[in-house]
Amino acid sequence: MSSLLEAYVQTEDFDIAQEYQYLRENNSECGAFVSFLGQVRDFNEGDSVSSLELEHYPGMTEAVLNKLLQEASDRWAISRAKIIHRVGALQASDKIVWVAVSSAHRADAFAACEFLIDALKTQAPFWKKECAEHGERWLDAKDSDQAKARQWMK
Amino acid sequence: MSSLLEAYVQTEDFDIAQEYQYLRENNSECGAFVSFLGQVRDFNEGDSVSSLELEHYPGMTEAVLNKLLQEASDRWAISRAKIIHRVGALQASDKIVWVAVSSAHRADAFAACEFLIDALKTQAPFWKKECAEHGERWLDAKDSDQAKARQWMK
Amino acid sequence: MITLLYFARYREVLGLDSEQLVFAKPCTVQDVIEQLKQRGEPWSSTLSDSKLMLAVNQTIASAEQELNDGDELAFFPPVTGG
Amino acid sequence: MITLLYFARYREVLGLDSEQLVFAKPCTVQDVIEQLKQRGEPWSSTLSDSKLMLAVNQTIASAEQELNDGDELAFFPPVTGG
Repeated sequence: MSSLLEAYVQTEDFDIAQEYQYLRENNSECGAFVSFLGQVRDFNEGDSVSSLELEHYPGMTEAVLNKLLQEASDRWAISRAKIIHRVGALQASDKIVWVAVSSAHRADAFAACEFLIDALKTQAPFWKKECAEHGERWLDAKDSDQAKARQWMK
Repeated sequence: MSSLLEAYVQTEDFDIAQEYQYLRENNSECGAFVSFLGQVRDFNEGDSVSSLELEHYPGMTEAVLNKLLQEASDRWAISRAKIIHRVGALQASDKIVWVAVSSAHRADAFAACEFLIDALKTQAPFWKKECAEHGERWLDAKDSDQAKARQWMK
Repeated sequence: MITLLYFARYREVLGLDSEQLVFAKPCTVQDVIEQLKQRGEPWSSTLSDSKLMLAVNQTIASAEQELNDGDELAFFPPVTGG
Repeated sequence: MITLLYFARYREVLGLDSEQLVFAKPCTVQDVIEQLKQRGEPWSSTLSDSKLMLAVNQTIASAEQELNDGDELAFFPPVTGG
């Protein structure tokens, strides 16, 4: 049985109830659903963040996300997986990213979901610019993200 | 900052949108939300399951779930965590269990969420009886669940 | 007097979910098990189950634990929730 | 002719998101970088960034990669999405 894998890059918000419906509909052979939601935090390194601008590389982003979904599906027994990543202007507490995985077995769902967000953070061409009290600045990539991504390397 | 930890054992269904609202409301210092949903599968070991009866030990169940939440909060930097476990009669595709965790950091949210469901599966006094084509039977505990739970031992 | 509770398949096999038991101190969980086994089947085989789990006052316990008046002793098979 | 793309802070510093570049084969990504650096600042320091990342035709590439007519070469800093 091949997996149902989908990735979306969009400015629009998404609805969590609808995303769970997508995961669960006609999917009663799956017992386990794991999801990750990332939202805009109202602070980052001590500075109060009022908004975020998310830039991406159209085309390459979708290609990378689809490649990661395929890799997750190859490595773990998953039934469905979906990534949604927003771009454009976002405010504190806005949703940024959604990664949801269904599987017959919870360990596969957890591993695939965490792999996807860790790999996305270091491989998918998105860039965040923070608009805080003291002006705008592009975020620096975190070494801790690189370290997390390396843990998944075979 | 102390964590907000809640456990519920109930016959009623729960609403995922509402649970996400609980996690996210006035919680903009948290960037990461990880949730696990378990639902009744329509098969188990080859036999078509039409319904499930979930029994528990009132009092002890809540005590165990609260102890596990406290342990998760002691081991990882989490902000909120909630467990909902249903009891009574459940049908295929019904939700059984919800474990949701918020944190400033995704690795903590993933670890705490997976720990909670793994530990619940071996420590919380719930028992499943399957009503399948060929009659009723109490489920046997799985060795794989014991193995997963052992991985979290310090 | 202690309260005994039986859950899941044990409750069904024994046809009983709880009972009160008079006991003489000192008494361990194992002493209670031996006393119950003397009722014959299905008690004898049920309480000989190698997977039998015990809780005293809602906390997992071992068969060596001493019991006190008013204690709640529960017998159940390995848990299968989640 | 190849298409050059600049993202995030590079796009802002260079004041440019894309351009077409005429090139003579054989030509590697490194050759293009050297050619762009000769424009002076801010090109020189931006393209000397030790964290500079490259993609050729939307796939991560190294500076040694050879370019062909019609290729898309993108320059960007380490990614920070999610």
